[in-house]
Amino acid sequence: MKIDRRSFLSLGIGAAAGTALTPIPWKMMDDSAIWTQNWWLTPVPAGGEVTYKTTACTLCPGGCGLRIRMVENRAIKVEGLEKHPVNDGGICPIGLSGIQLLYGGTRVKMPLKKVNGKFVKISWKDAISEIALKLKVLRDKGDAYKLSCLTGSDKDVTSLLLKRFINTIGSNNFFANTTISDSYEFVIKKVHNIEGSMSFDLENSDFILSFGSGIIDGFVSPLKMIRAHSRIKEQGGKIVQIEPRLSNTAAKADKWIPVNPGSEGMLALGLLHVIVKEKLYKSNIVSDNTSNFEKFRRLIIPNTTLNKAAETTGIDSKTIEKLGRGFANARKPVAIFGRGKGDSPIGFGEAGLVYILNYLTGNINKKGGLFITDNKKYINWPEIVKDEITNAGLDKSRMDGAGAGSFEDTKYITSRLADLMESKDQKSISALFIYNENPCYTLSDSKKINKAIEAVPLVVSFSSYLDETTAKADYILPNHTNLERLQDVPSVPSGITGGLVSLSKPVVKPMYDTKNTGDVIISLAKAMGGNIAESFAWSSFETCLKSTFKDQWNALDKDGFWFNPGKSTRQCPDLDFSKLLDINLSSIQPQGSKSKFPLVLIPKETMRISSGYIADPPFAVKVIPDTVLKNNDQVVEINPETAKKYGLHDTKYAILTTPFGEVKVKIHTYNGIMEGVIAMSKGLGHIGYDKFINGKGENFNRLIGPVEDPDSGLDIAWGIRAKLTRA
Amino acid sequence: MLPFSFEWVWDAGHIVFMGGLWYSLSILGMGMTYCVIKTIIDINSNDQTENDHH
Amino acid sequence: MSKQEDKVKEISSGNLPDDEKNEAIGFGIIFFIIGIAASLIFGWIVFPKLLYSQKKQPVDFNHKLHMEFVDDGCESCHFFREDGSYSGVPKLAQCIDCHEEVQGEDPEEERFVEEYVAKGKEVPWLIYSKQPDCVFFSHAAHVKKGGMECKTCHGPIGESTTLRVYEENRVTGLSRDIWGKNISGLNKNTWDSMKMGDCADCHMEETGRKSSVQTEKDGCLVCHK
Amino acid sequence: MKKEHNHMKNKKFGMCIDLDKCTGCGSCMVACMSENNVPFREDETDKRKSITWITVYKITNNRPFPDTEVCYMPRPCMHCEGHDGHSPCVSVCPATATDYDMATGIVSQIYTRCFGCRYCMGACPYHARYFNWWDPVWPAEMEKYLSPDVSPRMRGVVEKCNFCYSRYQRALDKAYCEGRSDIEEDEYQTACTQGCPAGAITFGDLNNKSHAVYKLKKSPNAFRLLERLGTNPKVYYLSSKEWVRKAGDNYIKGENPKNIKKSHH
Amino acid sequence: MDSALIPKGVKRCPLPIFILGIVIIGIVLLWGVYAMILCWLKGLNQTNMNDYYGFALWIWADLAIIALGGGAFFTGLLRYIFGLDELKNIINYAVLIGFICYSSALLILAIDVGQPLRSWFIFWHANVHSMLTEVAFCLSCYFSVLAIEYIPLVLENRQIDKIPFFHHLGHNMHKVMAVFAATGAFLSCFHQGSLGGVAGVLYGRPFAYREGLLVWPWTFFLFTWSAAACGPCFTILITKITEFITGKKLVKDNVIDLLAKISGWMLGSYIIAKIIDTIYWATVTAPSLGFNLMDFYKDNSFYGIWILIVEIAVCGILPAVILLVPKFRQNKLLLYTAIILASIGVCLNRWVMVLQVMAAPVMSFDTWALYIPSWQEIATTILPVAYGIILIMISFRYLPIFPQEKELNSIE
Repeated sequence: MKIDRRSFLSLGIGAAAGTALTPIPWKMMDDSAIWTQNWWLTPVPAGGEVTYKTTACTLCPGGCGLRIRMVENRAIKVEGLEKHPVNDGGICPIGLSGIQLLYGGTRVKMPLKKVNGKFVKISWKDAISEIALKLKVLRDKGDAYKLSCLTGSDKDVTSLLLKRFINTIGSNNFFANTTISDSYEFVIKKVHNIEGSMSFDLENSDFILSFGSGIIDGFVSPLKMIRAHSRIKEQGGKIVQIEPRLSNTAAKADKWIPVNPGSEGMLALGLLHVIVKEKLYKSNIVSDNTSNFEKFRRLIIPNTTLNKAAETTGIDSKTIEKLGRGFANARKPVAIFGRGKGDSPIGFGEAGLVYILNYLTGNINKKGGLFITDNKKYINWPEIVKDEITNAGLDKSRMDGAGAGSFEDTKYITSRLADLMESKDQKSISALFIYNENPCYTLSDSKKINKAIEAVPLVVSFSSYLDETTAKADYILPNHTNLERLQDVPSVPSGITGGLVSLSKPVVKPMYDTKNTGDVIISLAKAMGGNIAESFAWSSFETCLKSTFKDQWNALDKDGFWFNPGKSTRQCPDLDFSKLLDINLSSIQPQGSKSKFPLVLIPKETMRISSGYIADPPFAVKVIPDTVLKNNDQVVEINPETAKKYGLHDTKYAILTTPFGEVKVKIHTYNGIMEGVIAMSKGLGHIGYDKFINGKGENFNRLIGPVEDPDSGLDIAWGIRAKLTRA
Repeated sequence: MLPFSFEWVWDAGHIVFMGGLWYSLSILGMGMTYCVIKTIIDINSNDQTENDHH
Repeated sequence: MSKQEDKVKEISSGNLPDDEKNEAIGFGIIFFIIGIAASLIFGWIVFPKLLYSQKKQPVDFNHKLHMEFVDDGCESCHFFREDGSYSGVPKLAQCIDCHEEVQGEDPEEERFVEEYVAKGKEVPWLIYSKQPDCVFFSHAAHVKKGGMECKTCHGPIGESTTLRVYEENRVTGLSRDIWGKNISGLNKNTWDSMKMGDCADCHMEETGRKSSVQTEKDGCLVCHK
Repeated sequence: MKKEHNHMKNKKFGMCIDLDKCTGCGSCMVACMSENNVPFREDETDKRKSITWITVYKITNNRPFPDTEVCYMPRPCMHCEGHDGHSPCVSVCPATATDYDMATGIVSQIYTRCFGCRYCMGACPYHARYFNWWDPVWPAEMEKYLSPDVSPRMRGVVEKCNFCYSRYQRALDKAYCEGRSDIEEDEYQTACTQGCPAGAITFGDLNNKSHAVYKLKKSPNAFRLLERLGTNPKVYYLSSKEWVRKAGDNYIKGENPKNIKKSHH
Repeated sequence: MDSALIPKGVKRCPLPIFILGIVIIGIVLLWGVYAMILCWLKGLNQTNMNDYYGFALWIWADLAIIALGGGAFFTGLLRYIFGLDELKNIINYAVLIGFICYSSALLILAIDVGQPLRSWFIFWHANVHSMLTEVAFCLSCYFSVLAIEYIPLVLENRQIDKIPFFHHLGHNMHKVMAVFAATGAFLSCFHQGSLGGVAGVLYGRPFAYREGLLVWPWTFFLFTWSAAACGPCFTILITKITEFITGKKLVKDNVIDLLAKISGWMLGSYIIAKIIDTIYWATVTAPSLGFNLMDFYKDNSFYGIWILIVEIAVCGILPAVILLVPKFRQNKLLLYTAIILASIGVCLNRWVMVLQVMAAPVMSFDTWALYIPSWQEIATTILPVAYGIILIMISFRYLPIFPQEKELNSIE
């Protein structure tokens, strides 16, 4: 027998034929397909019991109630809490993405200390004792007042604990981010001389005159506003939107009236002229409760007022007259003010006049009108325990000049922080605590802040994320994130007329070695000893919170929020028109020379981009349209006619220059914007965080500088003069 | 493909379509089988003349 | 190339004498048959052994014994949650209810208490009937609405006294129970395999739904996610 | 088994989106991503490669300043019924990976069956179908937030909105365990409906007279996208603006939309 | 060196030159293979396709080469079924070109799908209503037919032919070739058509949608017809190119003329049908869906009405006239012009029916989608060209492809 090639051939053919009759080829074909369905590149989420946990959102001031879907101990999805007065089940893109802030790669995972320009790990104990030591030295030197603190809000317990802490140390220099709410409080204080704020009952109004307020673009309490907007649509209320650009709010409004940027106050004046001249106001209101109305009347009644208003605003006088009559004759009119999201205050000139506009229609504290809300704090802690240093420090006036002299009614002039940080004299900050705020990104002229903060010897950040400011800190004492921490969420009044507090509760165990800032402050106070420790007698932040809320705690713990619809409205007091007699509207003109910078740059704000201290998480970034961000390029909007005038083309590059800097941008021509105006989205251009967030677009705040309102001192920078040149 | 597959439905579409397919495949298959068998027979009949046919 | 020509000649049988050629053909047939036989043996016997890896359960478990102690049958441990979802394999917390301390004399139980209960560690059970991630299987629909018995799909596991070896398909990572023990895919019992066809056949028979436009069977999303 | 349950009346799930209320905030898109384990990448600005099952289109009346008007239009999968369930995409899929279910009116997409030929994407005039050009990657610890109710898709397959079918499944399970064989309107709502802050989206059974969508679809302001093509979609839009309603379809110059007979089903 | 393998009585270039040629083309081939492997390992993100452009360069290349490869089935049909015996002198080459085109098409399809390991689902889980299923089935079946038709040619290699088994096999296959050819023609008619159906059934895409007959839209028939018309032109074109490169006359003029004439008739009748189809579509189908003809050609920088004019007039009517008028046809320059135009025409038609369909917006607020292929797509599209050239080189060198070569090029 000879085994030759033929034998092998036969063997091979036989084997092949036989194999076809075995499961091998068929099973392998099937299995290889199943393999592609289960391969390692596609994760398989673990199953388990589904539960829901109630909490509240802290990512913006809106104060939405949240319901978190859990699978075992993992948070799966953020949903809106039904029946919550703010959002009733709805939720915004940023709130939804909170889950990515929890599990994402931008977290600060442990306390860090900067050594030779680099962050190194430090234990909580060491960090606290080191900081306490530095503060002691500061106190001993008599520089206690140089400890400053900047927070995102001055309403929540943690921020107020921080305020209490620096007060106890001996400093008045507490700062909070200023927003439109500060303007509201300022106006109420100024014209009525009471502590209070404003709230607009939009959903019950039949004529809403909005001075650029982004009702559906994230105004103050975004979801409350959007829900109100839907009610308005159902009930047939009219919305008139006044702003230079066809924002989403303008697009949904019944009428969009484009106005020259910054001239909203003049329009209010024009409308007042019409209403006063034609006696369309509620006469009883003027006679009963007001002083100096006649002077005011005489001031605005000349026809020149209307002409000037028409000229400045670019709206013809007929339209102003019609609008004035329409507004005054509506059954339940309300005029809302604060541009865009209301992230920045506006000048008293404009704010005061719009308030008068409301006042004269008699809508104060009426259904569908403007409510004056009580600003009374819900916090009743024992007085701080003071020692000599404390007393000496608290006797000093604030470094920024707020609360005294011409700015008597102003709480903080936060825009002066950069100067105070850089300054070498007595008025300088030697230690800065930063909580829920990212000044190196959010403050106007952020370039300057970034430089100035380096001059501060001790910067402590409590941020959960490696944001721009935190990257510059000397110590990072990371807070738990949104879904890990206990925190009260006081509502902002602008949309809610009643008293409302929500509670943010931990839904997952802290992922990393982070601590609730409230607890950190208490520990720090204890480490300081003496009167400071005595002032912070709570054993933990939780006990502090419980004792703060007392009776409300049960509701907070059980329902996630405490709501009393009737509470917190104030009587409408007399109005003193004298405060409005020397109103200065010229300050609202954008900075920069018109000849050098022929265009005006205004910010564009939308629900999809978070422009506050929280950066847009990946989900939210994903829904930014490509007409706002294309690859990593910022896109700016201009009118096609303007584009033609400057030789610019859609989708092509251009250089955008303002007195504060220049950036390379892409052009998007859009009919919904006035000629001569450029709109650029706010909230992009982060350099902190990770690659899913940073390096995208440009930071709007880098291109503008602070503009102080002569009346309030608040930074009212909104737009700025700019030019666009072909790149 | 076969009536054993999940998607199979006894309707005109499947029968005509798959019928056409199987018909074609069987012609090709039978044709090739015929050629191979014929070839084996041809070799075994050892018809040398055919080798020189070209 | 002459070398090549040689090769060609060698292969060509035309030059061989008749009987040699017949012998060669005979050999050819024998080798052909050997080829078939070898591949059949390999394919039907060796291949399944190679395809599946054998894994032992972390702890042995006696279903039969446990059944004697519980009131609600399978649902005592494999229960439905309030939201209608199915708990599947019990968590350690459930076992601890009884096995806080060692109950009997089984060394496996002792090991379980020592290694898992004491340390609070979940037991990494290997689930025989685990379907791939793309499958949505509603126990509620089958048990609560359809009134089916566990046995129909899971077989008489409740009567077992020990946990059999878990076999895992090396290519797909799935349990062998999905395809079924029999490599040919032929079944005797309803629980012999858990492939899509098995589900579909039963759905056809039991529900008679023909709502799918393409397959005239149940809709795809009824079982897929 | 209980055959009587099986003759449950066919449902036809559909949506009505009130464009007057829609603010273009984008919550629906994110709610959907979060519900359905939709992955994301570093650069998502190429919208033609970015997976968003529901996409909010911004449409304009194309008139110059200041007569410009803008409307936002959220576009989930339309779950076209076409003619007898032969929606544009279903009939073209060569591997039966996508199917129309007469019992729910939902067009399914089975990712593990799809082999990525993308014919369905070409067939869909709404661009409601998305291809996984990349392997899905969740950075850091983000895999932790993935929902077990929806299986993540591997690269190379097509995916799309399925009206959050997993929520339907969960609702049914609960009903079964409570001894009911069917669910109430509010027990099954899609993630976008639930998340929409404006309450612009209404979801329900278009066949069920007691459901809100049943009434809404009959509004004189209601229209559907590309009705003239005969796709027979199950997503209705409501707009009080005529130009918006007109933008829902294509018309030859001079044609009056009111006179066009649209294939009605 | 390899003279023993070269058919008797013909002259081939020296082996080193041949190898050099293979190496040069081989480098291009390897470049394509590299791109192909990238696509398989990393996925289709290697391409510039997107969700609007789900079908792109590859599918166009597929449709185009299949249309061009249509010469094989149509010549086969004429030769074996209608008995046009002269065509035996070109049928081998037509089959070879067809084989290359179809194997390339299958290869491209294997790269084009997102999950190649599951591509067999199209067979096992077939949806018989899908045109793509029809394409896949007929394409793969017809590819087997082409392989069956190509095998006897391979078996005719001098050395292989010496083996009795192969010798007899080749002989036997020749004998039943008509059966295979007939099956092939049947399959080919269907899949050429179903490729046309792929676009024509898309009722969500008014640019592509066509009414039709039974289950098939008109494009089904137009595609088959155009492939039958233009395929032989491509066969002639490649033959002429081969003749030019080898510097030899390989096929007699009367054969070419016959094929050209038949092509002319096919092309002429096709273009009339195409014009009728276009008019009906432009005046009845599209307007009923709310579109004017010009809506499909506006608001973008590439797809203008020129494309329709070039396709129908320049690449349709013109070559048809040339091929139909004997005087023109027999003028070499005009003949070359006609076959080139016809080949371009069918490619352009496939381009329009694949890419413009994807590019044209349907929703009133949507925009045109234009795309530029990535280098990986280009490389993998060139890959089959390189592969085809190599296969032609090898086949031409070692197989008796052109029966008339010996006669036309006697060597002393």
